[in-house]
Amino acid sequence: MKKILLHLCTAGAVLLASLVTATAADSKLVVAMLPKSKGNAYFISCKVGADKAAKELGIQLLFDGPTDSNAAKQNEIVENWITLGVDVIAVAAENKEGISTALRKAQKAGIKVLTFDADAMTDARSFFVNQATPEGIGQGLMDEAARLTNSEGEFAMIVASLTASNQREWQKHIEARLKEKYPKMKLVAVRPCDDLKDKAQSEATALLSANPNLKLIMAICSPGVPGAAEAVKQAGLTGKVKVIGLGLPNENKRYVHAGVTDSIILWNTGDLGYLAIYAGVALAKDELKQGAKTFKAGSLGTFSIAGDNILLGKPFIFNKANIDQFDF
Amino acid sequence: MSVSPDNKNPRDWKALLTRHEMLLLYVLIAEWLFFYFAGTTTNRRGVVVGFGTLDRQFDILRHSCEIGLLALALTPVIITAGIDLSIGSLLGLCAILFGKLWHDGGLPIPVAAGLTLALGALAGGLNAILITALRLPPLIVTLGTYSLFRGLAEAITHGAITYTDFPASFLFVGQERWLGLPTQAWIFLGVALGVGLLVHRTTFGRAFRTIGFSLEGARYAGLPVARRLALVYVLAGLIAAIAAVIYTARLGQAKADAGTGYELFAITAVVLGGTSIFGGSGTVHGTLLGVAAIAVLKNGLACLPVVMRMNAAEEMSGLLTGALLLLALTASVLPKILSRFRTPHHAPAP
Amino acid sequence: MSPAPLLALRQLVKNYGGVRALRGVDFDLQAGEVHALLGENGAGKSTLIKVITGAHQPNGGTLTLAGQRVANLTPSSARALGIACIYQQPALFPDLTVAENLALRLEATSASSRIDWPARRARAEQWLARLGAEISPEAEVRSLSMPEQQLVEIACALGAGARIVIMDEPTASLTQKEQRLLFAVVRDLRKNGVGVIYISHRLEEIFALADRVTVLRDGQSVGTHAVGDIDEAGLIRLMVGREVAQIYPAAESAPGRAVALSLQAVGCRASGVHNVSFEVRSGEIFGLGGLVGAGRTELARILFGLTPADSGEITLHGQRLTLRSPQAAVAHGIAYVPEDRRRHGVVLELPIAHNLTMAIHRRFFPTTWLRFAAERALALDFIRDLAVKCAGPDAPGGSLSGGNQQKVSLARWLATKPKLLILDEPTQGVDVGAKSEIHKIIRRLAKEGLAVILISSDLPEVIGMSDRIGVMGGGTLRAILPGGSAPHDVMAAALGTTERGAA
Amino acid sequence: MKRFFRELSVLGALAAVLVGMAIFAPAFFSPQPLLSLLTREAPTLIVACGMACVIITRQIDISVGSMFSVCSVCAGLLAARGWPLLLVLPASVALGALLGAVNGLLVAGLRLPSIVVTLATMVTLRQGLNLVRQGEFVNLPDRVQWFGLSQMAGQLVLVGASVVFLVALALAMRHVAAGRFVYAVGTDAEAARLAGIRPQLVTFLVFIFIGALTGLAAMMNLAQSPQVQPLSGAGLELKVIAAVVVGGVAISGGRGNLWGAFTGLLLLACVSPALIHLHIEAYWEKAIQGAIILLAVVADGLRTRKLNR
Repeated sequence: MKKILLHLCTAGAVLLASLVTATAADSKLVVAMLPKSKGNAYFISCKVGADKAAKELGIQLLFDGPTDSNAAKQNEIVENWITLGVDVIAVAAENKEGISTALRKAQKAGIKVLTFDADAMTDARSFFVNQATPEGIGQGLMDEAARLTNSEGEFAMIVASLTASNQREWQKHIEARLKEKYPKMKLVAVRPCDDLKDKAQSEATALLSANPNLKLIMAICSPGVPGAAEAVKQAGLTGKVKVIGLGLPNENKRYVHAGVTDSIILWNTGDLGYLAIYAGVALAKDELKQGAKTFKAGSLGTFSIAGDNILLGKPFIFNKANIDQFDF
Repeated sequence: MSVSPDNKNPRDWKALLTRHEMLLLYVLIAEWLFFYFAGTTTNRRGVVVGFGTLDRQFDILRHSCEIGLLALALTPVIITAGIDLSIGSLLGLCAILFGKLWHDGGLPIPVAAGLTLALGALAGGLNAILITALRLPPLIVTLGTYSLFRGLAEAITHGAITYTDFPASFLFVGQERWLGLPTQAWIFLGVALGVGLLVHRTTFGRAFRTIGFSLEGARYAGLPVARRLALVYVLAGLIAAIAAVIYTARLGQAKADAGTGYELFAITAVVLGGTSIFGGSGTVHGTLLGVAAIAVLKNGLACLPVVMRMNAAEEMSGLLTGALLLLALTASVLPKILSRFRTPHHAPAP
Repeated sequence: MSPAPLLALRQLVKNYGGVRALRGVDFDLQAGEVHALLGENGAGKSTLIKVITGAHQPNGGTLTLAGQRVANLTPSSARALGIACIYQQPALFPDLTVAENLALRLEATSASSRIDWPARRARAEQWLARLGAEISPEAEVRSLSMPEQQLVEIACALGAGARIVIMDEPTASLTQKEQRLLFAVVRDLRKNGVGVIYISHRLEEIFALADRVTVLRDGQSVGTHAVGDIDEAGLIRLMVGREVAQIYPAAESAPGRAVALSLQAVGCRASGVHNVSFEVRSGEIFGLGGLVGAGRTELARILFGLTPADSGEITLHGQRLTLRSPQAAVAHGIAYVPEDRRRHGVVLELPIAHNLTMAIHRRFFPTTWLRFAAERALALDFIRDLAVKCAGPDAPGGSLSGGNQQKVSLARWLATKPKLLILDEPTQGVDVGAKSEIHKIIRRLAKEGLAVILISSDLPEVIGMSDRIGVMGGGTLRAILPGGSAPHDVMAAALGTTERGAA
Repeated sequence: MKRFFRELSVLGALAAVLVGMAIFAPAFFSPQPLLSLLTREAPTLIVACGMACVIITRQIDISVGSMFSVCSVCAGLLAARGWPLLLVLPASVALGALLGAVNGLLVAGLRLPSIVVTLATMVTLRQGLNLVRQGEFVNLPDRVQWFGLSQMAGQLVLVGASVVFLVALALAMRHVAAGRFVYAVGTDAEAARLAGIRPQLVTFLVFIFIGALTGLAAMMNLAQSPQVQPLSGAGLELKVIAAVVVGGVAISGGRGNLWGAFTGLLLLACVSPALIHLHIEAYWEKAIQGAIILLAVVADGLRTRKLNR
């Protein structure tokens, strides 16, 4: 009786399968895009641009990643794509070394690999679509912080998690900049918020009560900025304690307008996704080769290439004046 | 491996055929066939790609080794009616310790690995002592160590340090093949065989079951209850450490967040494999099937054109794993519910 | 006889799936009578109670309460109709106080009703006082002794103002004093027109207390008699459907000279045992008489290493022992067949075979490698030797009747080839047939030169079986009497001089 | 007195921490920030109440985190659609109750082990939410925050409401029959059945109860900021269970009370701010929390050990 069941199962499977595969027979170029974490609004806005590019170029875009930033998951997904025989893989690396082993494998399998947002080991990819170097971000944030606090006083940082590698990278550069240029400023605390806005709010609240003469809170993960801003607003310290960070316009508009958040630094994430896809396709079609000095990406025009870095341009500073012009 | 559970009558083939493990096997086969047909395509360059390829099958094996090991570690624990939530965190801690011993301690890889295993067993020993000496509920003890171990891993590395640049000879364990199979698969199968024999073919396993069914009964039978329970948790720690080393080899890096959330997948696999969370009954090959079912599902989904278009492989696999677990649970109690109407195997003893 | 009996059962049928637990039971209970219910284990007594108390629904037959035909009884409605039951193992809430336990059983609580704690306390005190039990209503039940819990159970029943009180082996774990109190209570109930269904394996109790007795066999009622019209032999004949020639097999051999076990001033503060000294010779059955709570089981637990002694000396065959754990005890050849066989004696879910080898893993599986065939063979041998009624070595222990579980529990320890065998209430709640078989086995073991300690609350058993009887009380040994002494003397010794003669 | 020894010991620990803070970091007690911190914990407290009940019935529910997220997002979307709060609140509670009912049905109806059931529903709900929302924030209309009250008023309302609820429930658990039923079922289901209580029903209702409370808590969280993040409930389950257990509610059922759960929650909630005030590096936090849990458990162990002697 069970045997019959077994046969039914297999028969059903085969039938279903044939249906699904029938719909799968299209031979477009396949570009696979791997964000650090899918849920993150930052990468969702990247995807918007990527989708646009995919449509223009008539390719199939795969967008998949860990639901929580997790290095092991990233490797597994890349390895899946290798056996899927995609043509291009574009990765935002959660962890340099971790991902590289998988990426090298992909290159061996004849897949074009490039990175965006966060780079891998240089030998593991052909190009890095560079929205802004960690140095650039670190210095940009630190300089902005200094500008707002007249280069003196205490400030605190809120990071995604203690273990996220890009966060460590940025923090490193921020602290370096702090040392060399702003001796009168003091970093009093670094708190993780697990990419949770609510936790960021709690942490910031505690930070404020613990450090009465705190001048500024710098949040370098996108959920952290609105969280910190809300805390400052609730503490009634609007204007007294500044908030800056890396965040998305839409999540922060209300705070920027309310004068809680002074400025958020970010590049146009939509363009980042768009550029990454164009670069990927060009790679696959051998239109983009090592040593090229410039690269033309559809409606965005031409970008300059430094070595193997395709530069998106300087990070953008959103503030009261301009933030309403952006929707991502 | 076909180790028959030693609490069933092997001659009763009908029961055998309808046993949980067999049903799970049917599901697995159906699952596999489905993905084989639905998940295999030829790409633009006319190469056969997707689920049907050998590489993919090996990847499935490689990707499920760590969770598989944790599931193996949990099987005896759950058979004794216990639970260990801390193994995921312990994997993280061990990975860090391994990295530190090798990188900062400057020890050769094999020595570092050996020490890591010892430390893993030691950490398991902490659980064991609290649970046996103080007779504390495992759920809560390991909930505590769950935070503690992860916390220590972060404290040691300040969350920041990542140990990397391991020698190729070591990465071989996690990334290359040996005798046709991914290297770590051999370790995994070895451990599986070991645990399987321990649980099904030795007096230890017999003691585990007895304790799981009736702890007092075991004590009054003169069984060394405390020592056996301790063994189970130490073993879990040891296997978690093995998983940590393999994990490090597969990713080429050791980081404090290694293995986050793995305990849930492991528990899911074990329960899916038919081990009763109430203790006593359960089999290692069931657990292996459970691990396989989840792994195939995860990887298979990523190959389905439909799912690809939805860009939702990750979420889908999670969703379906949960659903599968609920299904398995319901299936496991259905006979009991039906038997309330049909003939029961156990009339209430007077 | 009054026209409408309190309770009348006609052709009651109850099936658990295929198993026919009750196949047509007729039973009458008049107001103001004590009606004893008798039968081997598995005869259907427990099932009958479950039906009467509404715990289970009958599959056929009629249940009439004071002329009123009642259908689909539930525990709560049964309670409302004045049916109360005192269960063998008290069904109390260990984590809750005595007062609350009473309340939960007595108050017709609707979920939304408010709780009046002082009133609860007062009521508890009142009922406990009426039973003459010194128990604080504030005490958590888990902190009470077994008999105390039993008394709380009875208090519940009384408090419920029950018209029908069912007592399932109520005296099984009560001390003599409490027993006499209970009997008084029962007679008191009878005077007030309450009907009492009294279940016990101790025939003497039935003759002392009951007006009528109904015997169940294989789920059928095989006869109801006034106690005056029938004698023990007759009852036993009805129960087992055969003559049990002699309840206590005579000793076939005198115990040997060699001293097997000797205790010197053994004590253990934790379990309240102190200064116990006696010797047991090989081939001797040393009975331990006394009241529950006298410290007999506690002493056994000391000898089995469950609660290690903290004073005195234990020597076995001249070798001095320190018994820190059961493992140690087993290693030295000490075997303990515990009182609570369902919780400690056998593992209900595991096959008989596994239960049998459980205590001999070390010796039977020296490599720790399991030998299934050998195990089955061993099991089959024991099943044959002890005439265990079961489906085979793979049948789970839970599928056996109480008597057969007891045999398995015993067999497990015989398999260890012990030097000393401690039996704790080996025949409690065991039907008469199995009882005499177990007695025969004990005799045989003694004959084979095994030293046996037999703990039993069943006076005739201790007296009938033992070569010598150690009588315990208040956690120490009060006296050692020769086998076959008069029950009066044993009881007197057990109660201590103060109550001498009162027993 | 003796009966509340466990609760009192936790209270003692909490007091010790607070005294320590008073000495080394008096700023901790400045009213406004303290109120804010309490407000942040108010939703957690509500869930903790539910969890205490569940654990007292000898069950456990690790799906609260996912339920919390789902309720938050749904309530948020409704509010964003312009529903009046008077409708959103009951809707959120009802949704929670519904989700709880699913757990309850599986646990009480099919007699499945609650830890595995809720594990399964936790995974299913979380991934389902990811699938639908892809982690996107829900922006709320301004009227939602503080229910349209002033911030101070809103915070007082939230904290007040949660504390009042706690007291009411704690009293009910002791002085209303239903509460005692929960204890009865937790300490011995069979005895409860013989006493005319329906254990399966009680279990079922308790799961609905915690579900509803989770829905309520989600709402209370919603009112604290103008945006909802789908991840919001992540990790809530462990936080709450830890609090309840530290508070002396026995995982074996039937023992413990809400006062303990309350103090336990406050104690654990103190850790993170305390570290910040004492300028201790964040990476010690998890380890310290784990240590506290173990400490509480070990204390229990030693105590019961003494009892059994």
